[in-house]
Amino acid sequence: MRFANALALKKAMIDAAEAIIAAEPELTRIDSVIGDGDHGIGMKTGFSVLREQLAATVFPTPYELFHASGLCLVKCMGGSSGVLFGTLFISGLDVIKGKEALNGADIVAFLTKGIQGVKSRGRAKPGDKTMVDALLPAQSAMELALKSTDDIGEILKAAETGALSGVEATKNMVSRLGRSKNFREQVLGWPDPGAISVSILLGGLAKSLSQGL
Amino acid sequence: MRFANALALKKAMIDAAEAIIAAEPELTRIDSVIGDGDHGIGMKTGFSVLREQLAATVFPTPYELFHASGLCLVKCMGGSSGVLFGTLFISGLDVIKGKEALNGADIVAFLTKGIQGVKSRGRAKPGDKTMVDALLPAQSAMELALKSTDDIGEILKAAETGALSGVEATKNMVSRLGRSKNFREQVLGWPDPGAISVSILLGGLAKSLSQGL
Amino acid sequence: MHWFSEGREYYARKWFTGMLQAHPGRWRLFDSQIASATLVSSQDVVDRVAVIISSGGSDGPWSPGFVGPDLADAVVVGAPFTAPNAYAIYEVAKALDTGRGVLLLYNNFMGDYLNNDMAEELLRLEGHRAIQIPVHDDMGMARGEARENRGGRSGSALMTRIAAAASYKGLSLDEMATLLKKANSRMATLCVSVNTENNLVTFGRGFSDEPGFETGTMGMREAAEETIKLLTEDLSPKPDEQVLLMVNPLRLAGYDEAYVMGNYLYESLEAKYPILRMNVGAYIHILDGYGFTVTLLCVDEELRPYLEGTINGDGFII
Amino acid sequence: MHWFSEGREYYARKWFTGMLQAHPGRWRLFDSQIASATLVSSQDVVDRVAVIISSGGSDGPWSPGFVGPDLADAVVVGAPFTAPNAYAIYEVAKALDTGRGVLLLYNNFMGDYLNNDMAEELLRLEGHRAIQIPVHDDMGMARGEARENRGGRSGSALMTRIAAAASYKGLSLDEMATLLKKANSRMATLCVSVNTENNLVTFGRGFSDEPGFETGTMGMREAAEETIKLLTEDLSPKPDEQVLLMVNPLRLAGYDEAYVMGNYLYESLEAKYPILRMNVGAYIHILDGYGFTVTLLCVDEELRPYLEGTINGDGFII
Ligand SMILES: Nc1ncnc2c1ncn2[C@@H]1O[C@H](COP(=O)(O)OP(=O)(O)O)[C@@H](O)[C@H]1O
Ligand SMILES: Nc1ncnc2c1ncn2[C@@H]1O[C@H](COP(=O)(O)OP(=O)(O)O)[C@@H](O)[C@H]1O
Ligand SMILES: [Mg+2]
Ligand SMILES: [Mg+2]
Ligand SMILES: [Mg+2]
Ligand SMILES: [Mg+2]
Repeated sequence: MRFANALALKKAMIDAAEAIIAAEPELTRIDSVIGDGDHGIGMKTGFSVLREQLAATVFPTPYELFHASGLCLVKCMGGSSGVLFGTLFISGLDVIKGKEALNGADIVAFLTKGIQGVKSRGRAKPGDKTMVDALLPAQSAMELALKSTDDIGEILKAAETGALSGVEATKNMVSRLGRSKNFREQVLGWPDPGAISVSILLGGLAKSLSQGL
Repeated sequence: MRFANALALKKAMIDAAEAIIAAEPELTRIDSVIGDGDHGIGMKTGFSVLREQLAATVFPTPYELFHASGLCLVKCMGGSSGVLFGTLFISGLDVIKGKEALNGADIVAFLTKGIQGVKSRGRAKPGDKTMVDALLPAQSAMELALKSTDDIGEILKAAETGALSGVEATKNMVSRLGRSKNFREQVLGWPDPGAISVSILLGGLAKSLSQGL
Repeated sequence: MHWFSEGREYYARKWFTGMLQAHPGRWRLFDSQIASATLVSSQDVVDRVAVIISSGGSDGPWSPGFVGPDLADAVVVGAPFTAPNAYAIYEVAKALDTGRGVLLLYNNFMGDYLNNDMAEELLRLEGHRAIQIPVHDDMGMARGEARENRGGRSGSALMTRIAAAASYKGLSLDEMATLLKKANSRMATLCVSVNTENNLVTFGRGFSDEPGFETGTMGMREAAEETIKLLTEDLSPKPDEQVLLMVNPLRLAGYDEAYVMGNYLYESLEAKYPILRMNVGAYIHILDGYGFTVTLLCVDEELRPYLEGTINGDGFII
Repeated sequence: MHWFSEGREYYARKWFTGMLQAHPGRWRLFDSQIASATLVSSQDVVDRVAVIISSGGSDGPWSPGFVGPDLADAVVVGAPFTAPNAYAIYEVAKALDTGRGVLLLYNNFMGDYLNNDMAEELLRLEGHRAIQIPVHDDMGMARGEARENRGGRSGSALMTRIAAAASYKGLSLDEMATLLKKANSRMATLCVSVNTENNLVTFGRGFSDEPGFETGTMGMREAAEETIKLLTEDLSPKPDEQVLLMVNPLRLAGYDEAYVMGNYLYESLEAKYPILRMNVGAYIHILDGYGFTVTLLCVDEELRPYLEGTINGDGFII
């Protein structure tokens, strides 16, 4: 599809939330090894509330949808990732203000601004083994895809692929931020759980927005 | 000997103190099994100070000697046994007040009153596995000996023998007082350390007062 | 657990010196003839009964933290886990007695009793009046025996507060003894210790690790309810009494968990009896492991005036 | 270690409810839109900067015990070992802002920073001024990096006290920020943890059990001397500064041992620098094991007025 309105984007967010919820055991397992073990539960809690809240609300435009989504994650997740996933949806809001529907370029611009927000809030540098290492390749891949297609599904599919390559890359990184810092070299070989969550979220959005017209 | 003056009694107390000091490892070993392990160190500390203090002081009568001895033990021993050994020498003071030297009857009366003091302060009943179980048979044995001899050495020798039979008997007792109460049936087979100390003290006095005239 | 550079005998003196350095003006060291440490409140005893507490050396804040203005007048502490010295108690009591007498308050353990009893005798020999109050609140100990045979537990913190209030209000030694004996008889403490790996709760574990009298697998709410049940069965609060609840964490439970447990206990107790107040804090840190000691004190009209308001101690509010 | 009957999300709310039951009138619960627990001082914020502290759920007394009259105005606490919620911080800050602005004080850990930073953004979007002060006193962390990268430790207790004093004295938000940044840069905390079985001392062990940077076998006196050496090397107290010393026992060290260690530290420090005061207490009970965290704060003429006198908190004097 070339344009996604609030309703299509809401369905996509709900589908992505379901993918996150389903991934809870895997996220928990990995964060238990290299982090403090709460990432899976935190994501599941936040995205469960998000799903209910989105399902129960009518959003006039994408702006209201993403504003509500970001705040919802901040409100009910806590921890680092509540803020970071909230930031992902809040920081880019001004670029979609007033739009009835978003095209591929809007989505790329919105997510790019969100990714910059996550980067500057979290102060993570590439290679620090965080979700940023999934977000940055996702961003490059989206931008590249946008040059050859205007299909939102395909653009987000590219983002997911970029994120997945980032997840692979985090296996060879040593954490420098947050709790998993404590485990130092022991984290080698394990991917970063936040990066995995990013790939699942983008994958969920891509799949949902590839369906239909 | 039939009369012991302050000098002879002081020497006897010093000799007894040395016997107690020498027994420290054994007392510690046993109190470590059935008590809190501090009995040997406490006795050694107290009787070391006592020995120094007695050696450095001239006592006009037995009263001053035993008054100073009792207070010295209370001052520098702490724990239960400081008070109890202090009581042993303090409670009978009134029966020897004013005497230049003590005969066998005086010593039996003095110690008997001291033993009663320990009994009533400590509220231990016979069979509670305490020093009282050595003191009471020592008292009976002294009283019996007094009927057939006026030799202080022999009387105290009898007291020691009585105390030792009491020590044997404590092996079959279960403690009811103080810290070793916690060990309940596990104390069976072990003698009470306080009872052993009593036998050593009486043995030291007996040996010292059997020598010379 | 202790980590020393010097001998055990220096421990309490260094402890008290540290206290003086941290709180100049609150206390002073008593100049003892013997190698024992005695801490005295900076608030002089003027025409009132002197309140003297004593204990073996262990964590605290009770006993030394319970000395100071509006609290006890002096404390004698022994080496770690060793009874306080009789002569030291006698010395400071003699020095603080204004003629109105001396109250000796301590937890009912053999060594503490023996030394206070000897101190009382030494005082009496010199014409000073002293009355001993051995706190016997631990309902896990001496089960089936007379209340007086129980050991002392966290209740000594409350007893110290009452004794100080009574002294400052000018009660005579005999009046104080009557009051404190009543409080002593209307108080019970239960140790609730928990293996957090399997939620196995032991009720009534002793001060020296004596086994408890009841165990069960349960969460905090259920344990709080059982605790209140056992304590109120022991005390049967009367219609004219309010209940004071005190929660003291064991070593591995924190400030946070003591209040969470306090909340469950409060709600369970509130449903049955009128609550005068809840005190939560590390008043006496006596036992390793995870859990709490929970104290109930039944407070009638006569006792209430001595428990009004709260007092800020060093490390606690009571 | 935690023992629950209900979910983790109820923990802080039950904790705070227990606190309210124990100290009626000292605090109130903030009515949050979300499942987070916020405690507010009963002393209203009137024409001054609101001081808001926050932390993950752990033992305490810091953070919740540091809210109240003459201390911080509110605290937001997360579930056990989980950062406080940004929205909850934003909500209470918005409610307490009198127009003079809001100071957000917390220990410098990633989750705490992220949530306070987000809260600041949400506040700014609605026209409220907020300044964040992440306390970064742990000299064991981020060795060789900039001071600002260090984690927070017991120093947050002192920082809260200074922030509250500055607010009550009417300083502007910018003046407070300047003052607190100075304090933050003139403070260091060292963790001294000990294996008491073999007297192996580790200096600089981290908040989350990160290994220390120096070890050695020694007694308390020697460890105290080494601690003072490491801390004063880190801070180089200046001629116009006095030094404030704070000793906080780890979980297995008691009130007694904190003062014994305090005594050794005091004597070692006193020989080199003028001491303003020593604070000893369980301000933050953050780490299992035996040992202490030792904090030095260099206090010049400008800082001194905000550290005058002592404040009675719940479970501590500071
Ligand atoms: N400063 C940061 N910048 C970007 N991502 C971060 C940062 N800190 C943590 N993360 C991400 O958050 C994930 C952990 O999230 P979570 O477990 O929910 O939070 P917490 O670290 O508070 O326990 C990490 O896997 C990492 O991807
Ligand atoms: N109430 C008592 N009456 C008589 N003897 C007692 C009593 N309590 C303890 N003892 C004696 O004291 C001995 C222990 O002394 P010690 O180890 O010095 O004191 P503590 O029990 O304070 O550690 C016991 O072996 C016992 O003989
Ligand atoms: Mg985590
Ligand atoms: Mg012993
Ligand atoms: Mg002992
Ligand atoms: Mg976490």
